Amino acid sequence: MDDSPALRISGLTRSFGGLPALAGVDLELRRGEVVGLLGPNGSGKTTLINVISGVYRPTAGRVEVMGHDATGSAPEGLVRLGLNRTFQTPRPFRTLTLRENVSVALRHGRNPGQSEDEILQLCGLGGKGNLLAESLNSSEQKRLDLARALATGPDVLLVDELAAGMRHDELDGAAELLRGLAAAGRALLVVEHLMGFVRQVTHRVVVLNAGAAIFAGSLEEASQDPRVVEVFLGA
Amino acid sequence: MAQRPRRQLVSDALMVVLPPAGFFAASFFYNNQLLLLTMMVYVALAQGLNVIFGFTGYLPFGYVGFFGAGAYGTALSVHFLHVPILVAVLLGGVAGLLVAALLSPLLRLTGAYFAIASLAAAEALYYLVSNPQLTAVTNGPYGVNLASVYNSGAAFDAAVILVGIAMLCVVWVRRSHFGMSLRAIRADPLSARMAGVNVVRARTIAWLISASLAGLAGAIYAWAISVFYPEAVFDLSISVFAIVFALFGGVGTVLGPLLGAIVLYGVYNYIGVSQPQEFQLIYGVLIVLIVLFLPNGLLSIRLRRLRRGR
Amino acid sequence: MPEQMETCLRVEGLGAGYGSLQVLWDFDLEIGAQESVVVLGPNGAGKSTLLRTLMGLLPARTGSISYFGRRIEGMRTSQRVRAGIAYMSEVGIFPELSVEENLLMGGYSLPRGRVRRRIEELCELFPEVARTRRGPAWKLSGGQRKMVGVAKALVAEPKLLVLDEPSAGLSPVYVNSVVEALARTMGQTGPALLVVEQNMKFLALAQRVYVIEGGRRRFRGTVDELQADDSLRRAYFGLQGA
Amino acid sequence: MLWLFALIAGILFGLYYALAALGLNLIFGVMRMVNLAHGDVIMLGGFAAVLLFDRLGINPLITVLLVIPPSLLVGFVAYYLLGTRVQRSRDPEMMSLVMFFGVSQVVEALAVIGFGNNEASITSAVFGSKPFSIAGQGVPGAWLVSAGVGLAALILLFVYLYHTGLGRATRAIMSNADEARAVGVNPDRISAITFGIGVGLAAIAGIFSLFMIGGTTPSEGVGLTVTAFAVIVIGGLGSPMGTFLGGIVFGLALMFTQTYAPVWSGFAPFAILLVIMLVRPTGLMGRSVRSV
Repeated sequence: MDDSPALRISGLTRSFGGLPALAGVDLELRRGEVVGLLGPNGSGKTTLINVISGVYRPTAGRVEVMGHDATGSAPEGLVRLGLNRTFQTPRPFRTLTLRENVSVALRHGRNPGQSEDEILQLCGLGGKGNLLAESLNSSEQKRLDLARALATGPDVLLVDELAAGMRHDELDGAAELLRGLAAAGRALLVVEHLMGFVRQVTHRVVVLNAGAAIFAGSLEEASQDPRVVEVFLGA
Repeated sequence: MAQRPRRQLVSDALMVVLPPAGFFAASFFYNNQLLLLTMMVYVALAQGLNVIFGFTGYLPFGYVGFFGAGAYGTALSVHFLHVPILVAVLLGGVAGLLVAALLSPLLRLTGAYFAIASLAAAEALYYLVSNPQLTAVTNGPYGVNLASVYNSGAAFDAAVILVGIAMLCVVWVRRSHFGMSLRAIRADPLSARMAGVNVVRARTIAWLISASLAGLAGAIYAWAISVFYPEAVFDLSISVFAIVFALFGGVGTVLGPLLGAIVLYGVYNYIGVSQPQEFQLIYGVLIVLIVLFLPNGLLSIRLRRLRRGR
Repeated sequence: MPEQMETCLRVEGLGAGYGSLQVLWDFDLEIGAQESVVVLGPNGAGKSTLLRTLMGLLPARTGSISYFGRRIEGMRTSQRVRAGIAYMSEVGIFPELSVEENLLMGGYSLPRGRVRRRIEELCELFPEVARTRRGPAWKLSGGQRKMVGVAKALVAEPKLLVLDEPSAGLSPVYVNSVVEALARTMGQTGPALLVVEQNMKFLALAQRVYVIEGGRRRFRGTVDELQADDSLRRAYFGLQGA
Repeated sequence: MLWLFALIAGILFGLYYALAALGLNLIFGVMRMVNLAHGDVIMLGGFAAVLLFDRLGINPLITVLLVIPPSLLVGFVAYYLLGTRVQRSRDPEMMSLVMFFGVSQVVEALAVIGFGNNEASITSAVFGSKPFSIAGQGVPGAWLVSAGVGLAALILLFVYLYHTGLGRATRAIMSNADEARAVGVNPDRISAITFGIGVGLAAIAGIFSLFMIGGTTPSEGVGLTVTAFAVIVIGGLGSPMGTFLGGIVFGLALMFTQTYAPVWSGFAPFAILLVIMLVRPTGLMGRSVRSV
């Protein structure tokens, strides 16, 4: 297996009406690695995920997925290259059953060699395949988002706040799930506000502020870094 | 588990076969063949509208444009290509398909924009066809005469087959993975893209199927009545009927538009409304009432009761 | 809440959500007249939903809301505003209107003359707002938007001021100035204050703190009690003590 | 000098078309509903003017004032009876579209039953039979009056929206309906008033459709709705002042077609709408409408 990064972004910039939401972000993700993406509200975390996953076109910069240039690709093109994401506010197909939700992705993505029910089981939704997605609570809907993403067989997975809104007793299971996905050879970029969860899941973190990466390194170092502390605590 | 798909298959087959068989049988008991034929044409139109509106949420007010294109496609094929009438009817379907392909950029629009743009397209097509400068081609505002190929019995049989085709299309869309993708797109287009679905392609396919059905319906209708003016086959009320029938029965279902067309068109003829404006008034009121009180159509009443019963 | 203080707002068993999605569960909350309360919680915890339900922008599915002893959960939003509750959403302003018009809209439920007087007072209190007063609101920077948003909410002379994440999208410098401006406004005679936030700086304003998690209340107490709760600190408060 | 005439006529017609589209755009801006019965209200306005003129000899300019109170009433009733209900449905935009399509059918049918299928009109001599001269081009007085009323309506609407409390609240709702509710605006009240104004503007436009389009028939509603929609799409949906620009562009395009290729003048409005939608669906001043 080659050692090139699963995801490499360089100089990624995106402006909305002249205002930069992302200003030249660089980031590398390797297989088997979980990187936490931190930053205060409005720092550009979700925008970054939207640009990487093709929802927005970058104003400048480059995105490479598994060694292929994917800059400006449409979402479905990125899915074929092996990238997928979940949404901060979950977006399942509400009028479809859980099994159908996963089935659509299985048919159109890169087949991961698992069945609908196996993927649902993996995401903690086993036995619910015949329910309509709109009947799920928000934490289940987030896991369904994840299940749909996994059904396309991604090598790179962008997870936007899986734990937010989850009950305390669900967090350990979610953390274990994400670590397992990485251990199976995927590269994960995880946006999260719950620090305990970040500590449990990630190998290292990147901190965004005002659209720029101001720190990259371990979570321990981050908590000592004056710029990071300033951003989070204003101390 | 193995039993269910087979039962499903049988019921699907029945839904494709029974409606045309019913119409065919009805022709032996009921002597107003033109009424039955028109009803079948509306079944096809309502189901065609169902394919695009019921499964993608795109509502084409100008759906009649494909109907008119089918009628004129057939007429032009007869007059200029001198092909056999059945080929001409098929070419009418192709005409609907081609117009839809030409208009497929409209699918980039959403909601009201799409609905009204499609209406404008149908009107533009009408003014194009009826333009006196094109008299040499379309005979302009003076209409079309297909008396040379008139054959009411054969046209009736063609309409029976058309109903079967329309039912087949909807059953297929409802059951297939393609249909599942369409429902997924409707639920959330961005998520569908994230599931790897080519949203533009899927919508375009539904659009083309829908337009081809309308084109065939227009072709067979033109064949059956044989003499018509452009106003008759580009009449906006044809769109209105298709929309009302589909909505009344319930869009996104297999049987709803079929029932809607049979019930409403049947009741209309039974009551014997003689003035078109009374017809228009009743259907207008019906649209308002459906939107206000029965937004998911007639079939939803049954579904609601089932759900409550469980 | 201190015993002798009059109760401004009492929320009991509040539940709310969108469609089939329940976001807020069985939430209790109490604010005394002139008390300042901060509700902390991460993204998606239900903070905005709580405020939208308080304002009547979203119907309460369960529970009750009492405002100075009066049940208000069935009232229209406009009635709640007239009763003296002012709200700043995360957006906070009308971008298409001028700053002046934004302030006028803030006093929509008040008589005309009083609004004019009130706007002059607030412009003295918020020099930032006075400077941008004549311009269109969409031209404002993030920090200026929040200032205008707060001033707009204050025009109505509220008895309860409700703010939805005033720090959202702001750089730390601006967060400080918003906190300072709020501290200046509140003082002794100011309204009761309810802020939902994930930024710890707003604790400086708080007499009491609630923590919301997964749509449910996880903690209530004073700032000191909160700081003493190690697990909460580790879970929520940035990278502190990582 | 054909082009000069087309230019002058285009601007005059442009002002008229702006008037014809203004109400549709206002209603859309506030309620996000497309009133597909808009063209039918225009048609009714035309019939009102004809009836009042024929039976009572009332000058169409007086009719402008007379149609306002019933229009406001109709708008109120329509909004509270129909609008509020669809706005609370699952898919308000689509549902309102379908519903007002039904309303349009009802109005058209009632008009046929009430007025018959014949064209009704008023002689344009009511505004003077001698053409006025503008830059050496003879222009019927009725055109000038129509354009003048259109301009006056635009100015009055501008004053209302930018210099009155109600207008400010209306713009606040256009900007962000939830935010407006949160400062105490009752959106239903503003929406009902707006609906009334929108209907009134359409009815006034109807009076002058007699002179600009040349008579009115019950079936012209749909075409007028599409025309009005074309005008607001050119100017930008939800931007009342963009309608002014849209009207002028549309009027000029129409007049130049009529001058140089009259056979295509039925085709032109629809073709213009299609081209604009495909090339620049946001209009000249509007917001994005394309799907993902």
